[in-house]
Amino acid sequence: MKVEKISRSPIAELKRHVDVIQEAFKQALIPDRITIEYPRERRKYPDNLRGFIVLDKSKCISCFRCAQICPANAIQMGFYDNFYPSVDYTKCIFCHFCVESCPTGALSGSNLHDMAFKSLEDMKVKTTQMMRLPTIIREDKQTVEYFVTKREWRLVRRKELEDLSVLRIIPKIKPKRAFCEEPESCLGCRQCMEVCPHDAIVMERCEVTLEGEVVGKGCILKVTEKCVGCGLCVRQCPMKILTLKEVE
Amino acid sequence: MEIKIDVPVEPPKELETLFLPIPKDYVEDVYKKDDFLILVGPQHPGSGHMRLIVRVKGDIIQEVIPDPGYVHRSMEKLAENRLYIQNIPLVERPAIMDSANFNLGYVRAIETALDIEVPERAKFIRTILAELCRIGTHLYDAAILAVFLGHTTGFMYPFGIRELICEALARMTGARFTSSFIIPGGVRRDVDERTLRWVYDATFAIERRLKSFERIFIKNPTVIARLREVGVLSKDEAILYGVVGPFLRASGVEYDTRIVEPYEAYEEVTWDIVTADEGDGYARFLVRVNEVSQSLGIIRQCITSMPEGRYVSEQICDDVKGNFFDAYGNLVLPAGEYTTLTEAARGTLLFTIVSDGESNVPYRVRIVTPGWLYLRGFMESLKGERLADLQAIYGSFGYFPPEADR
Amino acid sequence: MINEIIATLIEIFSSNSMQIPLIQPLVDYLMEIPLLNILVALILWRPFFAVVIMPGLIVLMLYLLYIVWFERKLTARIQWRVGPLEVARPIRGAIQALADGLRYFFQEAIVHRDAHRPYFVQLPILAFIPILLPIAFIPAGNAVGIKTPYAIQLIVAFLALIPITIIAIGWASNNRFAFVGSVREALMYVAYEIPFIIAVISMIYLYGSGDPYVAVEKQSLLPGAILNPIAFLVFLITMLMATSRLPFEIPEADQEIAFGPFVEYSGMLFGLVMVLAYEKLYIMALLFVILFLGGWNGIYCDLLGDLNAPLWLFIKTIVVISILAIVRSMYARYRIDQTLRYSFSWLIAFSIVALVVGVVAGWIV
Amino acid sequence: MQEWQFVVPEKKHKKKFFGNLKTEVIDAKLCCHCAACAAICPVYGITAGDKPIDFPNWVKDCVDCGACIKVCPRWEYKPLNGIGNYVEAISAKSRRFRGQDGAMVSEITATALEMGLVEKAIFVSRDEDWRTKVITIREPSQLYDRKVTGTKYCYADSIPALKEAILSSKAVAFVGTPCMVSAVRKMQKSFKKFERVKLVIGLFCTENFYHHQLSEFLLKHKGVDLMKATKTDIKKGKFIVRFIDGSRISFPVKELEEIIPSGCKVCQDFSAIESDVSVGSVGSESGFSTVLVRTEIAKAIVDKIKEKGTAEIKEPDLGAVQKLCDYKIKIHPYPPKKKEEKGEKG
Repeated sequence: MKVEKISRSPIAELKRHVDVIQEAFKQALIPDRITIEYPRERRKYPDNLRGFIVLDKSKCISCFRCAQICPANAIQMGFYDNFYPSVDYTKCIFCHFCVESCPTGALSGSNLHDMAFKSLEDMKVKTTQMMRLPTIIREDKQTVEYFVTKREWRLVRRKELEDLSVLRIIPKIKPKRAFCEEPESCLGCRQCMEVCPHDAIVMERCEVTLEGEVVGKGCILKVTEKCVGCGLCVRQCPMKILTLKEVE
Repeated sequence: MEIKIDVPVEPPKELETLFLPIPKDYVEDVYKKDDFLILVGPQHPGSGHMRLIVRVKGDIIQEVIPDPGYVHRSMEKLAENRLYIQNIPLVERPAIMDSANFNLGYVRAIETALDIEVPERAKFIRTILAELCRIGTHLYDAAILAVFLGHTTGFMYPFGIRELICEALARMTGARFTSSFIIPGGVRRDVDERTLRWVYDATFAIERRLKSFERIFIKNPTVIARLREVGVLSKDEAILYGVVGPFLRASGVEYDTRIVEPYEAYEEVTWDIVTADEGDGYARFLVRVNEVSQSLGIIRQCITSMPEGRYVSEQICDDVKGNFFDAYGNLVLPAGEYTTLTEAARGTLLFTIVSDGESNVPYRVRIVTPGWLYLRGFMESLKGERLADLQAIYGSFGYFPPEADR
Repeated sequence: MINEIIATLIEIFSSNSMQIPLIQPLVDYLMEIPLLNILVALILWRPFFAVVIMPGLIVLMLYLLYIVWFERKLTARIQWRVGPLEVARPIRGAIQALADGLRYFFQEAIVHRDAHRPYFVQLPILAFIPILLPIAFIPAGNAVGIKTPYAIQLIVAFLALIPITIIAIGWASNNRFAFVGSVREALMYVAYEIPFIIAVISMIYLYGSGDPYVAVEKQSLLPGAILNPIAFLVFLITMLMATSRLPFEIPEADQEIAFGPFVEYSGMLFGLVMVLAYEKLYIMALLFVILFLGGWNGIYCDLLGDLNAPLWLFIKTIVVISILAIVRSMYARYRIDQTLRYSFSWLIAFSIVALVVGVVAGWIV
Repeated sequence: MQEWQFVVPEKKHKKKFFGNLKTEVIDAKLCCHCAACAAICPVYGITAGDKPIDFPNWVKDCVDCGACIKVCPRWEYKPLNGIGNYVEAISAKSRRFRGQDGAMVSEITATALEMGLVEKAIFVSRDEDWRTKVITIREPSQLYDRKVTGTKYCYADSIPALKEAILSSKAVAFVGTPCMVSAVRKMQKSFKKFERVKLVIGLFCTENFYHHQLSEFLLKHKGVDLMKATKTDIKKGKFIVRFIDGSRISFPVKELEEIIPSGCKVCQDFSAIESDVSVGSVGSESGFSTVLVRTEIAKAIVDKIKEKGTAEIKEPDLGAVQKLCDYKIKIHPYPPKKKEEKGEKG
């Protein structure tokens, strides 16, 4: 398909001039204005908008997946009673890979897209601050939405305020459990035991002194019921003999 | 006629301190020949983040030497230190508005490596995203062209229309742009029927708004006067200098990667290549304007003939939500070299991933962006034009330094 | 002794003072107060009133505040935007220009190393002289600074001085873009000045005199725009070119040569050079109204008395300028060579036709 | 609820296990620098390379798992000697590859790769300065590189690379000196995963050197710059270096006495007794190399080579091999003689 030729005749030239002037005056009289006066009126965004990340501490199994997938290296795992993520919003690019990676739905995105911080330090959001939406000062008196039909595109302003919701989706995932597929080649290094955030892997029949020396011989490593299947031991094991297995 | 000045003209000192990519004797030669060196950019209202060293005789441009790399971010090196999945947000960054096409090219390279079969529905969604980003980029370039010509209204209208594109992307993917939505094996989330209806209506709304944009800018006599017969690239020149994309089509070459090697749902939908014969600035502009309407058509067809089914391949996982890390966290490509060609908004985009088969980061990622490919043709087309045409041709090419510098 | 001088001054002033019935009681009351009465008398003294108040400096300042804001508002309206709003929101950001001026005032005015320092600083201020001088000659009814039968020629002559100062500014600020801009300004100068002067001459022929009073009095029946539409058109286009407004905003093409001659200016100096074009537009619009739109002719209101003429003149000027402001959001910028071609082919031809029409019409009238 | 068991070996001293290893092996000058401990260490604390085995501040970092002791070939060292039992002995010369002598190591590896017995093989390549660097061979074509083939008389960290290889693939071939071979055998005894090492090719070995010591010695005493060398060799008790320009320099190995690492001084295993197949130049005329086939898998490979005829076969002279084995026992007595110890002490 070729683009159509533009005629050079003075008549067409004049007609184009008339078109321009006509359009300009039309807009000057009845403008198709689409500007949103932001702080006073807030735009309605879909719920799946990728915004502020909210943590549900009770669900978090501290599997470090979010911290390891983060492309911008923005998530750090801080230790409280266990390891929980904390997002550094100086680095966060709102790709929400962490939210997608979270196996238990502890991390979930909200459609709060406009956050203001007082200082760079405040932008490193702590876990405690992540557990709920930050305090919001609403200047907006009304909500604006783009109303689009086949014929027109205009702004509709509604009086009620938009509620800044948190979109919580619990992924449908079968619970998993750490499992040793080749016990014969276990080094006995107890890395899995040390890395386990829930002390689910315990050692029996030989005790470790304060200096970390092992006394006794023939130890047994045990995966107890506490295991939540975070997979840290699987990633840690130097001989790669551990896997995650679905429990039925 | 040549006017000889007896007054000895010394090249000014600052030209030596500016680290120009040109030899010193070139500057002296310019000043001997009583030409004039004008440094446009990198911080100039009429240039992107790139310095153009313009050599003018009177008002006529003799030669233009580009100095790209001002916004070079060593994207290819950065990509070697990240997981394959972590590169997706990175490769989107060169061309912000065109993110979906860049994302698509990279992801398709990974898919060829792992030979994943992408489900049909995912293909259609990807096509919609790519075309939305194409429209957005064309509108963006049109806006830049308008402001380069001093037409502020022509600058504001496309940005206003682009707002609708961003809204559509936000509703579909959750981000206004750089939505890292396309992942190996499909897309991250299913798009429901309401959103698709909304996008379908939005295409018509965009068309209506484009009408008034056409009246006030595209068919504006001053714009036509500025762009017509300016920066002409003949068919042979365009092929010789390796111009790509709409700018190649504006010179009369019917080349489009979506036709030559169709990649997503481009075989299922009907559309035709837009070409022009003149190869001047106005033709380059009109080709992109017509491509916008073609893309709108493609989007409508995709939405009407959207098949049911999965949105991500079962080879990866049954549901991305929650399995993301397990599916992609330790992705290792088989050893080899995988190349994909994509038709980004500004032209052919090449992605090459070299994998050593062991590590979970790419051994080498090569990105050849369209901007870098047509920079030479851009420079050649400037010769012999007037100084005021520099910006007109710049806008007609829609050159985007971050994209070219990567 | 002093009292006698004051008495004589008041005598001189009030002998030739504006008669405004509306505020006459107030004036009478103020005249009783010593030392204040001389001030009132001075303000109401016709030459002073014309030059300083209306259509002189103060109104010029008000006009500047208005036009900068109005132009931005109108452009924004056409561009689906809102425009300046946050400064004094209740009046829709009307004092935006004032805020900008304040910012310019407190901004540092940098004079860079290679510039010719004295000229660089002086020229923006010098450029005001050819702007302010015509005001003394523009009459508004009885209010007139210097009454002369050659007022129109003098105004045109003074207007012709402004581009010279701009070219000098470009030279003084020793910069590549400023250099290119000054050359463009010079070319534009040649391009618009000839048709402009020919158009004015045609009107002078039509009215048979360069005296504004004669011109206005001759338009009591029909405005000059109808008597000589071609001159009207040529004058309009040359007005756009002279004040370097789009589509002829070529000397300070922002995107091409970054404000051309004014590229190096900042702070207060930039504020000065920025309003140059607007002031020039004001003067030319006054001349335009006098020549083509029947000057201060309008419905006479007894209450206002002598204030009628300046008011009508001012209103017509504002209307003309406000209508011209829309052009900025309609057109892109022409190229310098295209502009020269147009002006040297079409405009000059038109203006000569206008001259012929003017001669003929003048012979008939 | 799932549990599994691992054995914690006996401790000789009341220290962490690396402390035991240090006192028993490294400080006792028994360490043969096979880097098996460095490979197996779960915290990757043990460092090998071109210097004695060490674990910087092991007192703190060692997790005391005892893996290093399980794999160390010199822990409770019982020297092996003699030729060992073999099912077949040939002297062969590869037709495809050019190596030290017969390039039979390359031949056997290439055949194993072609037969699909192994997915990859751990080889030792070198840089210009004859520094060893470990590479992974995936297809036979990589073996045409002359840097890969040919003997290097310096330590290499093959076993760490071997561990990475077995974690990523199912069947691996390995080439190494006798001490490395016995280390691999010990690993296979302790850890099931190492049974993925299908083919172990042992090399005839008298002693091995630290690179820096060797190059320094050659530079100091012989004025030899290894940069220019194309081939190093030990033949008939002479150390021979060949150069690019064809010239060669040779001197008796005795002169290298001072830089022979202490670990080699107690090693009596010349012919890699525990390997699947041992290869070496001794016992064949020049250009040929002796191949001692010890296990079935190696036998299969050699038969394949024979049937394909990619190597010309001759009869080896095993007497020479036997002689060298006895010679090695003589020069490397275990436990070391008193006066040597004195000399070392003094």
